[in-house]
Amino acid sequence: MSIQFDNVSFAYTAGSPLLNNLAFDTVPGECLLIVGHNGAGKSTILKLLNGIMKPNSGRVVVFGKDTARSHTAELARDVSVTFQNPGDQIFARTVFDEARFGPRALNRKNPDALARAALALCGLTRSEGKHPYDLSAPERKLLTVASAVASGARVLAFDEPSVTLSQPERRTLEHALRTLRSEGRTLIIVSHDLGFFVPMADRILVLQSASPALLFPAPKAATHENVLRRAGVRFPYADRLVRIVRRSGRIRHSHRPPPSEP
Amino acid sequence: MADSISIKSFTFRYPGSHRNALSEVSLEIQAGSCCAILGPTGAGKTTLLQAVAGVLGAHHAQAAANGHIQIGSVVHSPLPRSILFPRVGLFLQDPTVQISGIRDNVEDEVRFTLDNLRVGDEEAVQRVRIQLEELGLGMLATRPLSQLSGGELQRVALAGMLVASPPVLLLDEPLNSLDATAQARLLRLLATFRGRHTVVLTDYGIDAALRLADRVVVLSEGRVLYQGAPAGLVSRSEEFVDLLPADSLVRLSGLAGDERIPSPERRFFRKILGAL
Amino acid sequence: MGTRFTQRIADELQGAGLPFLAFAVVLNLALGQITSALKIPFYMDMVGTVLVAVLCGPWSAMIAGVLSNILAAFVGNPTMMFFIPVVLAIALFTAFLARRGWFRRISLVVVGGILQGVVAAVLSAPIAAYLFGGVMFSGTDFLVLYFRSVGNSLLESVFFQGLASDPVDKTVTYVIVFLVIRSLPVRLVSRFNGAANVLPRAPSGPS
Amino acid sequence: MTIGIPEKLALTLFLVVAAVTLPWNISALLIAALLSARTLIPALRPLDQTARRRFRKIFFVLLCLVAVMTAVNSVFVRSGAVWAEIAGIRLFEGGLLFGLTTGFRLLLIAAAFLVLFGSTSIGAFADYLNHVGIPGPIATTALLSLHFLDHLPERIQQIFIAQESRGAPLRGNLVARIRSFFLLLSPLVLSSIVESIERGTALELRGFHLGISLRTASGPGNRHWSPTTVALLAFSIILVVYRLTLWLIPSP
Repeated sequence: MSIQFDNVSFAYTAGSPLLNNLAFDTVPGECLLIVGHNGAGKSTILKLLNGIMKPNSGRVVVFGKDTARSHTAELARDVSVTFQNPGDQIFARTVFDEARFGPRALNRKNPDALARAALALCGLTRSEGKHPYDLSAPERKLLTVASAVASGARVLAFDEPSVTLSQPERRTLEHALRTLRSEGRTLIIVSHDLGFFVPMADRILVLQSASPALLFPAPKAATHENVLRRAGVRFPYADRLVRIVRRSGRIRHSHRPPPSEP
Repeated sequence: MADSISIKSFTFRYPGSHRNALSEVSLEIQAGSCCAILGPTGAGKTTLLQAVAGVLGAHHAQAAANGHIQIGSVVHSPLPRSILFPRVGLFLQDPTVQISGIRDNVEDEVRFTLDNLRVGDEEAVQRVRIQLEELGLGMLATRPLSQLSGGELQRVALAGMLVASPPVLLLDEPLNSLDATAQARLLRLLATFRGRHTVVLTDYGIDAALRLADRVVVLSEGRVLYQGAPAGLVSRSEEFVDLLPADSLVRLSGLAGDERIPSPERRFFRKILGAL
Repeated sequence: MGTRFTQRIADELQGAGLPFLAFAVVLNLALGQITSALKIPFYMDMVGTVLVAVLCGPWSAMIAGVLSNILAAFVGNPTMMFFIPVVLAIALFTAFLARRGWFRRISLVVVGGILQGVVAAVLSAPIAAYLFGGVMFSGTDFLVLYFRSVGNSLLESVFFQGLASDPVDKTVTYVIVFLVIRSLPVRLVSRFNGAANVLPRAPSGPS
Repeated sequence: MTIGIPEKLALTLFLVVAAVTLPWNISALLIAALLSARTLIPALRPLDQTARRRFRKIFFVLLCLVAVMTAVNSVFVRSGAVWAEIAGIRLFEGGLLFGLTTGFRLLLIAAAFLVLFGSTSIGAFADYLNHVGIPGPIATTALLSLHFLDHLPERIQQIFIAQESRGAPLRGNLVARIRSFFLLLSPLVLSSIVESIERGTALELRGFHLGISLRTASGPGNRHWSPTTVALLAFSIILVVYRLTLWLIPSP
């Protein structure tokens, strides 16, 4: 298996544990969606993945390597973690140089080819020579996705990859992520965007502040709607309307008005 | 005291650009109503808001523009050449950028706007207190800004704009950086402005349009593709599937016409749609 | 005095605004934090001031420089405040060079940096000598002691030490500003009042 | 006798002038006096825990440096009689005196500013600058800078983590670290410049213009100074005149 969280506990301040004996592992080609309130530990899990944070107890194992005993730059060969703000990492003068940085830093064999393939996957081939800050904000976000893909890491973790993307870019991201999964890459996504990621994910990990984390198959998301709502995530409004109508459609006679807060 | 907005065949091109950011845009937004402008990146949503707010005219004096923009009774041809605050309040995407960075706590931050408008001490203190109460920030008045959550920061930034009681309030992608609960709270808050402010907001998605807006405008490549009630957006959603995350809308409109659902439910359903 | 001065600042900062000036001040103070985060033996406290001098103009650069030296006391380095005259000179000299296009090519930038280093050494020597006795608690203090031990006067020792370290420090600062400006998109640079100083004159497309 | 910002500024000026003009033993006395005043007079006490820690840290570091510097000077600067010889190294009086003079001068100046900035909040400073009529831009930029400064360490940390997660050799050898210096600086500069321009627009959108001062200053700024301020300023001027006459009229 690619990633293994083995009874991981973590707390920023002693006494208020963020993660409590969290245990799960991922299978190559799987897409895991992580949801939860801000501060429930979502981005902490990403930082535990590549050794930026070390667990207080338990182990995080990446392809057999214990993250507590390896350097982040070294773990980056296997797990690429991309954070929410493109401005944190974009430094190059052209889109191509930015995408090429990962494979070169990890001295992959053919960095330029990896970069070009990743840019093509993210629909940025046309903008190869442009300056990253001449792109639109959503295109810069896709550039960070392309940089992660180009790094060649087998596990790609993203923090809110669909935020600031409008529909054309969402289509590109969806296509890119599905292709990556078909190539056997493991995807770990932290996001509020249920509408976009539930159809794509295999499993959903719900982090809850009071009670232990919940892990269930994505197709069952509809039945866990109240758990998801408590975790501060909702399905798009139109989907909820559709579900209400379907439910009311089935109830022929007792014509109940929709719940106050659909 | 809210103002109507009337935009007539407005065209704008940024200096040095080879394409119109907005071409022949005509919109009528009633005073006190709420209008949602939807569309993909580059459709010209932000450009339109900045045109109405006067930022475009102030920052790009030599840009090519024609048509005209009317706010209330004042006609600007082709666009306002200076920032129209406090007649028009424009709220930028990132709430943390909206916070001035010059004041330490909540009430001073909101007071900053009134200081710029040279409002006297007593009146300013009073208006700030009322504005904080209205947005449920009363007890946070002396709280340092560094201790606020993202949602609270955005409400303080909103208070900083609303304290000048702008007849027109423009919000650029307000839902973008918020989680579901904060989005719901913001939309409920904006709904209370109906009649008092003319609210225009932009959105990549469709939730704001479905839940809040009286009118919806769909922009693509600087042109208006649709302008009308949200229900109309649902029925024509197939057209916009490439522009808006409207696939769930398509399922919704499919149900509206679905014969298999018995007529009372279908009537009930259209009522929901009508109430959007 | 206030309005004319403020108007000049407003003209220089047109298209950028005060927050950009504030960022330049912080850049002056921040580079110490970055170099210490990476444990690199450089201390560049003028990058922000030079950046403003090139992109905006001399007056706003002087504000950035003076404020950086004053705020340095807040982050614990009170001695910087006495070198404000040096900062003013550097802001003016850099703006002068920038207007003559010296920030277009790396070779001119290096020469400019060395010249600036000499100017800084000349101006800071009397301050360092009379106020601080040549002791600045930086790595170069031993140089002063060396020059003193071979018989030079205090002022001469401090000046020689300045000649040894300032040109290097200023050239590194100039080169960093050159690289930073080159890394900015043309669309962003063209907003600044001093864009003509760095953007190519002939409209032959991007440099 | 209230101690406000004008009094504290005058005190700082006086101490700095004294440090530059008076011999080291008087500077030492003034340092002791200042330290005791810092604990006795509430207006001079550090605002919060961080200010207190910063004062202690910086003052202690300076103290050690002065000691080291005095010792080194008395070895290298071979003027005046030898006052001691330890393990074959001769220590000269001239160098010792020079070391003590500059050392205590620096300590007094540093202590004066640390007490001033430790006991006064920036907001109070900006309001004072505003009331005295310093043009708006300087006071506003100062406040914005401190706002940026507060957020800076966190911002650099975010960039550091983001780049390291992409395999940047931030902990490699010196050459790798110098090369990756640009990996930290470039994102900081690029994103900060774009953000600062947006912030500029956001301020304009709330009616802020470069020309106006911050708060509606009540009148042209209260120019009257309390007796303490006047006294301190007078002493400073006397000291300067005293030092100049000594310097101009060389003693026999």
